[in-house]
Amino acid sequence: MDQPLDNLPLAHFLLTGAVIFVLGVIGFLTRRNLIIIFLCTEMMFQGVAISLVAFSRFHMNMTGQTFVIFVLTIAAAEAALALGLVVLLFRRKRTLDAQAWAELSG
Amino acid sequence: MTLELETIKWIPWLPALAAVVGGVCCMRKSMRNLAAPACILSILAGFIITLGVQSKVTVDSPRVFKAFTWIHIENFAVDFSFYVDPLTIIMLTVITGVGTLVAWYASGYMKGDRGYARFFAAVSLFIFAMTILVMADNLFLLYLGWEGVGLCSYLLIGFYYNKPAAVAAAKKAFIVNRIGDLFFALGIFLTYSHFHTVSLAEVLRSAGDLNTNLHAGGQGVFDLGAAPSVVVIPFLLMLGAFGKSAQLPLYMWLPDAMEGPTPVSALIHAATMVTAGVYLIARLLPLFALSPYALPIVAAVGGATALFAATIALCQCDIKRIFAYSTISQLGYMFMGVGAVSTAGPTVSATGAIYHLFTHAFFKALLFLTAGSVMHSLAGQLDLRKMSGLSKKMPITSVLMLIGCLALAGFPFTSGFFSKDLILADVVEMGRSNSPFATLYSVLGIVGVATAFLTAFYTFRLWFRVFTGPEQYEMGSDGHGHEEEGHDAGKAGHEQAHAPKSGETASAAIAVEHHHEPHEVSFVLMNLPLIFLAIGALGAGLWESKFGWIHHGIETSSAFLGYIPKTASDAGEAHDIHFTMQLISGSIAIVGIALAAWFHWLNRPAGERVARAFSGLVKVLNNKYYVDELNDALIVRPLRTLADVLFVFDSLIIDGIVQLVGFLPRALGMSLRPSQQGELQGYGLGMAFGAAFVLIVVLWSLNLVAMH
Amino acid sequence: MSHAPYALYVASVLGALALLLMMPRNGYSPRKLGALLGTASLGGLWLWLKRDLDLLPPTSPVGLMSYYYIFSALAIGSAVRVITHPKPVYSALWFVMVVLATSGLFIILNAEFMAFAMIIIYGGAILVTYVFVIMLAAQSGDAANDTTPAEYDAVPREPVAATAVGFLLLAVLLTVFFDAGYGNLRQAPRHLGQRPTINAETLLTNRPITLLAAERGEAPKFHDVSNTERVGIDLFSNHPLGLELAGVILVVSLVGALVIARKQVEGDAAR
Amino acid sequence: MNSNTLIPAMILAPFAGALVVALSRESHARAVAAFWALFTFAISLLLAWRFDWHQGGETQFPLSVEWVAAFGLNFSFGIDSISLWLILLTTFLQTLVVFATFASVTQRAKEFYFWLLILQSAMLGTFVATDAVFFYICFEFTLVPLYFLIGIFGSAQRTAAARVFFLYTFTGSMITFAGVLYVAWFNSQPEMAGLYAGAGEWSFDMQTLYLAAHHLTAAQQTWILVAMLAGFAVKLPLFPFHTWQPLTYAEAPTAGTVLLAGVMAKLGSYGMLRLAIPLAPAAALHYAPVIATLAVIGILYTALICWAQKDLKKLVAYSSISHLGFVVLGLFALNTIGVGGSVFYMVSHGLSTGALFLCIGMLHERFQTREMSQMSGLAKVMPVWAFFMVFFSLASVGLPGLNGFVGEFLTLLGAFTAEKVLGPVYAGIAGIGMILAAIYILHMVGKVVWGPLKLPRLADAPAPAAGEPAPKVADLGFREIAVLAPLAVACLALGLAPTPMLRSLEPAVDRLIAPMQEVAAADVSSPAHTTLTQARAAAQAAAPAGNVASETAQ
Repeated sequence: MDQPLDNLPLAHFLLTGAVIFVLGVIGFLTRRNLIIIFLCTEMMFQGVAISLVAFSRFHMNMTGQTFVIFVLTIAAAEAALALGLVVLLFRRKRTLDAQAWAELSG
Repeated sequence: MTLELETIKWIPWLPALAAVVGGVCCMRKSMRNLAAPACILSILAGFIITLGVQSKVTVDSPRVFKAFTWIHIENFAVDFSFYVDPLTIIMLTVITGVGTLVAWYASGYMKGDRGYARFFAAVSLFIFAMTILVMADNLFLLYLGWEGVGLCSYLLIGFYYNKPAAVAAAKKAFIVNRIGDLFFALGIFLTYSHFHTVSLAEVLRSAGDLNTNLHAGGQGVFDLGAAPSVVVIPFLLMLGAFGKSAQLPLYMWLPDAMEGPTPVSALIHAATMVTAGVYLIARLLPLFALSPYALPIVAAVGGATALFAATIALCQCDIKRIFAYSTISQLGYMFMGVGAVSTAGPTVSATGAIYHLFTHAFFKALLFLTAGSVMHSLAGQLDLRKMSGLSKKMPITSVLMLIGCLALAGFPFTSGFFSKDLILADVVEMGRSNSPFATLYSVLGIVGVATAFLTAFYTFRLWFRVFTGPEQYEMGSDGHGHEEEGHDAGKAGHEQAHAPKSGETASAAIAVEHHHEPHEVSFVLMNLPLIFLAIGALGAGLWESKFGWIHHGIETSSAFLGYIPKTASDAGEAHDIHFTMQLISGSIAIVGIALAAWFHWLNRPAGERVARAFSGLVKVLNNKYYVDELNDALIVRPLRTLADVLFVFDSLIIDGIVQLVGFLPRALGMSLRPSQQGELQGYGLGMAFGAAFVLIVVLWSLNLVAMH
Repeated sequence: MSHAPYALYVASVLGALALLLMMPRNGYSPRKLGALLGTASLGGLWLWLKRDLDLLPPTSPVGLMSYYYIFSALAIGSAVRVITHPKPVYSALWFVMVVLATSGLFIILNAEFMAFAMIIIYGGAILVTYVFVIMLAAQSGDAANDTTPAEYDAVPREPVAATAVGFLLLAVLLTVFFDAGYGNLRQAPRHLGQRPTINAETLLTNRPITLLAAERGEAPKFHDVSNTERVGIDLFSNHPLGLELAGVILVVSLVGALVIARKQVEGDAAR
Repeated sequence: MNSNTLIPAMILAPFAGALVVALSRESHARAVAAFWALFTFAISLLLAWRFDWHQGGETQFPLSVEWVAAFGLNFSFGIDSISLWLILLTTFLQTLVVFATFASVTQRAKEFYFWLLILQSAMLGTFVATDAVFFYICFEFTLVPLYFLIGIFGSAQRTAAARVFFLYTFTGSMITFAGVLYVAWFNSQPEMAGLYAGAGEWSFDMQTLYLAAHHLTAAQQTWILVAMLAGFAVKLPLFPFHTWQPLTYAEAPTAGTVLLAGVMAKLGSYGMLRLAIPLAPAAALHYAPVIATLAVIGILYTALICWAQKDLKKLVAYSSISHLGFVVLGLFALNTIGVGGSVFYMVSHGLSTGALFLCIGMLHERFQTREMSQMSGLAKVMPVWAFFMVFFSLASVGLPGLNGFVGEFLTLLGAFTAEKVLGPVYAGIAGIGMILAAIYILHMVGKVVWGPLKLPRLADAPAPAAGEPAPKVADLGFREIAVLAPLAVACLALGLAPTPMLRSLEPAVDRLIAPMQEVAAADVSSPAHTTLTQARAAAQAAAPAGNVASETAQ
């Protein structure tokens, strides 16, 4: 069992990670609800985590997984701050629509 | 008394001085009346000098007096110098002689007018320009005189500048003259580029003497050693002459020029300026002989204009317009005369043209001035139909006008008779000679005779209608210059405001402040010069046929230096042509006069009946063949619309392109603006696109690298 | 491209279309059809890939791959639901499903500690806050009796462009993964260079497993040390700085959240 | 002061004057400006007095002040008869303009006269420069004062006019500067060393650039000619580049328009004479017909547009484009009569059109309108003004005896007799421009001066009841007559006695078109594209020392 992962299986895992990451991006771009936008960023983290762990297994060293730990901490920090901001924005404009905040137009 | 030939130098400068004096007089109201004497004296002095110097000017090489160098660059040298030969003397006599008399008349005619000083300043400037034109030593100076005269005619036609019609007429005159002047200028350029000089003496010398050219032209054999462009010179100069002398293509300005004061019409548009064209061709005859076709064309245009103008004059109602068209017609005669130069002629036929020019100056000036007197007394009334039977009120004027009309019609033994007949004789004689254009000249002969008849008819139509028949008249309205608003009160002369005598048809129709009916004009100021003119009109012919002064003058003038006059035998045979022609033209004149008497004096209703019969023709002639309307529609209107179109084109298209180029950077900036709407996801999308694009490029290049 | 993996492109285009169909719309949105198309494209892709899997040398640990398909299908399906679901609460919940699926994948990759850590931290902590905030916002919105989702949830923003970009990225990534991998399937797996990693085995001296192995007279095998230990060791030995920074970040975000929260209170008080 | 420092003194005088005006009080501005303008005029007269008229060709009073040694840039001055006459025109017009605008400029007079004097020093700088870059600097610098003059003191759309004027001319002259740089670079090429004086190292002295130009190939010369013409054709409004001119002339204040029409337009033609033709002799010869055609089109095109104009100033503006068409026609006839005539025409056009603009300015001062339709028959009310207006209109339309005629005729004669380059056709068609000129000038004079009296109803003045005598309108005051009278005398003097000027111009003109004559004479057989050196080589076919240089210069 301590054989490193083969290329193809690695590619499979990377496929899944990439799909989830891309779905996160699409979600980020399409959904107009602020919270869901941040949720999609979380999903991007998730996609990345899968690839990291797959690489860690592929290269038989733990760096990948420790990085997932760091990813988790970042995700947590980001979620806390983001949600705080979202609530603040929500209080200001009573709506969660991302379009409302477009004064910075060129 | 004979004067030193040098003194001829002073002739142009005296009127110039008078012009300056006149100009100064304009400024001061008080010195206003000083301008007239200055002008008259300066022209009179010129006349005296011309007479004094007459005998000195002999056949040997003509004299050149240099005042100062005008333009001198590289090898193009033009200076202010005068060229005196018998032809110049003849022209000077006409200019200064008629000029003095007209100026004298004008001092009476224009009295009380607001622009009195301005008038005489312009007249003296005109005499200065005309004398320069006649005495110019080179073509450039001649051109200065040429345009200077054009300017003075512009100023004088537009003298009553508050009348829009006068301003338009002045503008028209100047522009049409300018068109002629352009061709004249191009002719000068061509002469310079070909002969490398513009001085008359050298041009005439290098153009070869008249005889050889005429002979060559005569036989149709024509070797052109020189460049072919030489042939074009006569045609260009010809067009310039036609422009100035109101010949067919460019004549429309002369009838309108009658808007100016009558003395102007008499002096400029009858006697002097319009004859400049004839003088030019007479002066440069050898140059014209360079091309075989030039002189016949001149004659043809002259003949056509004569007939054309005579027909129009038949049905005009305005006295001055009739005389204007008759001037054009007589000028046509002169051009016919100068065009019919041939070795076969009995005498040098150019004499005919200059002789007619000389006599025409006198009797046409007389006619115009008498018409002026009529206008003067009828407070500006010029319409033929509104006056008749004035001889009782204005006996002297009617007699004077009768003399003028007789001379114009060519009544036997009047001056007009001799000069016109000489031209007809030459033309007919050319017709029978062996030159290739013989047929053309014989046709012109017939045209000449027909025009003589028409001239006699319309002249006496006018005279009988005005002076004979029942006495009825309608006063004019504007009183030309007198009744202008704001004219000074306390003016001497014509202020008799007395009630109109109860003539059969009192002129109640027009309410005029000054009710007075026709009266004889003041004798000393106005009628006396007319008497001198009448003497000239009658006597000139007899005096010339006895002394042959003009004939001798022409023969010895520089144009004819190499010209060998006819041998005795040919002269004899030519003499009887001369006699027969005199017979024919005399009888024609008498028939014309009789016909005019019948229709317009004895049996006016018959005249009306005939007019009604040809009503269509009369209407056309009355409207001058609609030439003005045609000219306006075909040239002026399209040119004006072209100007408007170009202006719009210029401000839209060319300016548009420039503005477009200016707008480009701004357009670029505006196109990029939408990408910065401020939405969060807009930027996200941008970033995603960017990332994808970069990845693709990297992949593609990696692949590329891998490929080879 | 050696031989452009057309299948990948077809699959990603189909996937894009599927997702597009499943996007929430005011009117009728053919979500069912979309789902079907999506699963078809994903399934097709896997079948096509599976064909090559059999070429692998028998020794490679392919056994677990069957579980891979289950978990990744689950993950991708719920990820799609997260995006396409009109109600924010449900999409949050679907996200929990995604987290579970990924932890399953972790287990396949012998990273069981990570799997559970993921569930605990993600599922437990982060998503709970999300649901909490969603409830907070949605609830104080208009009277919650009507179930129609708020306008900004119903209509996605420029779905076509976003999907196109997304799947363009996907296509690129796939070409990179498979082309590189696919091309030289036969090649030996390329390790990340033979950097001498601190081998867990050597460090642990007095650990029961090492002692056990010592008794057996051989070095402890990879799998003797559990994943948790490996992560701990690697974390503390290879990435001490990273660890400290992670701590700092967490504290900073904590303080940040407090500050934001305090301002909020004033905001309310002021109004 | 010795004669060499006269020129810098002349340039710096208005500059100093501008500073003094800036420092003096608002009420004194007028007097100080007038004094300095007169002072500059006096210096220019002194210069003319010291000038050796017999060698008009040589650059006299040469002086060069080191500026940037590395590139051989230095302020070098020197005048020949052409620049001297134009300098006299500039200072003469400047003095008159300052006096003329005493009444019209009331507020911000200090600023106005400050910019006016700066403009004068820039213009004078251009005429005296013998260093290409110094020429270019002054040529460009004239835009700045004018931009402010038009921008601040213009009428309705002054800001738009100022902007268009500045940008259009500026872009044009940038291209010219590129041309100059190319030639200078070409001259600094090491292989050129030894071919002629000053070759091989960086120098912007015009004489060295002229010598360098002889070694340019036909293609290079064509491009340089195009570059040069770009800037100068815009400045001297040549046909397609003239659209900025009517708007700018109409919007500029009277002083600005007079200097624009009187002197600035001549900068363009002076530039052509000084830079464009000598730096590309073969190309100038080859493309002379093309440019002459543009000029002829310009003459007829703008003359016709004049006729359709409603605004007096725009009419005279378009007419000045038409007249400058004659200048270009004469210039590109490339023979002594043509070029001499065109330089004469530059000076005479400055006088007559400048005077016309002054007359219109005086009209504008009285009626605040430039619309021709609103006024007519002014001769009755303003006879003295009417006299001057008619006099200058006739001068500008080329009546013999006045200055316009001599210039126009010499240019036409030059074009007519330049068989190889132009020909009778050009002169003939351009001649039609004379007729159109008569038409639009008489149209204007007929409408404004003659005709029944009609005064423009000033917005506030009550409409004069019909028949009631015309309201008192002041005819020209003493000051205004004192401004116009010298111009009238100058026009008459130049018209009747142009020879002294023409004789003095001749050597300078010959010196400029000598290379053209050589190229024209040499390439009887080969097309006009040969460079001058090849022409010289062909000429000395027998001479053994065939110069190798021309190949290397390729």
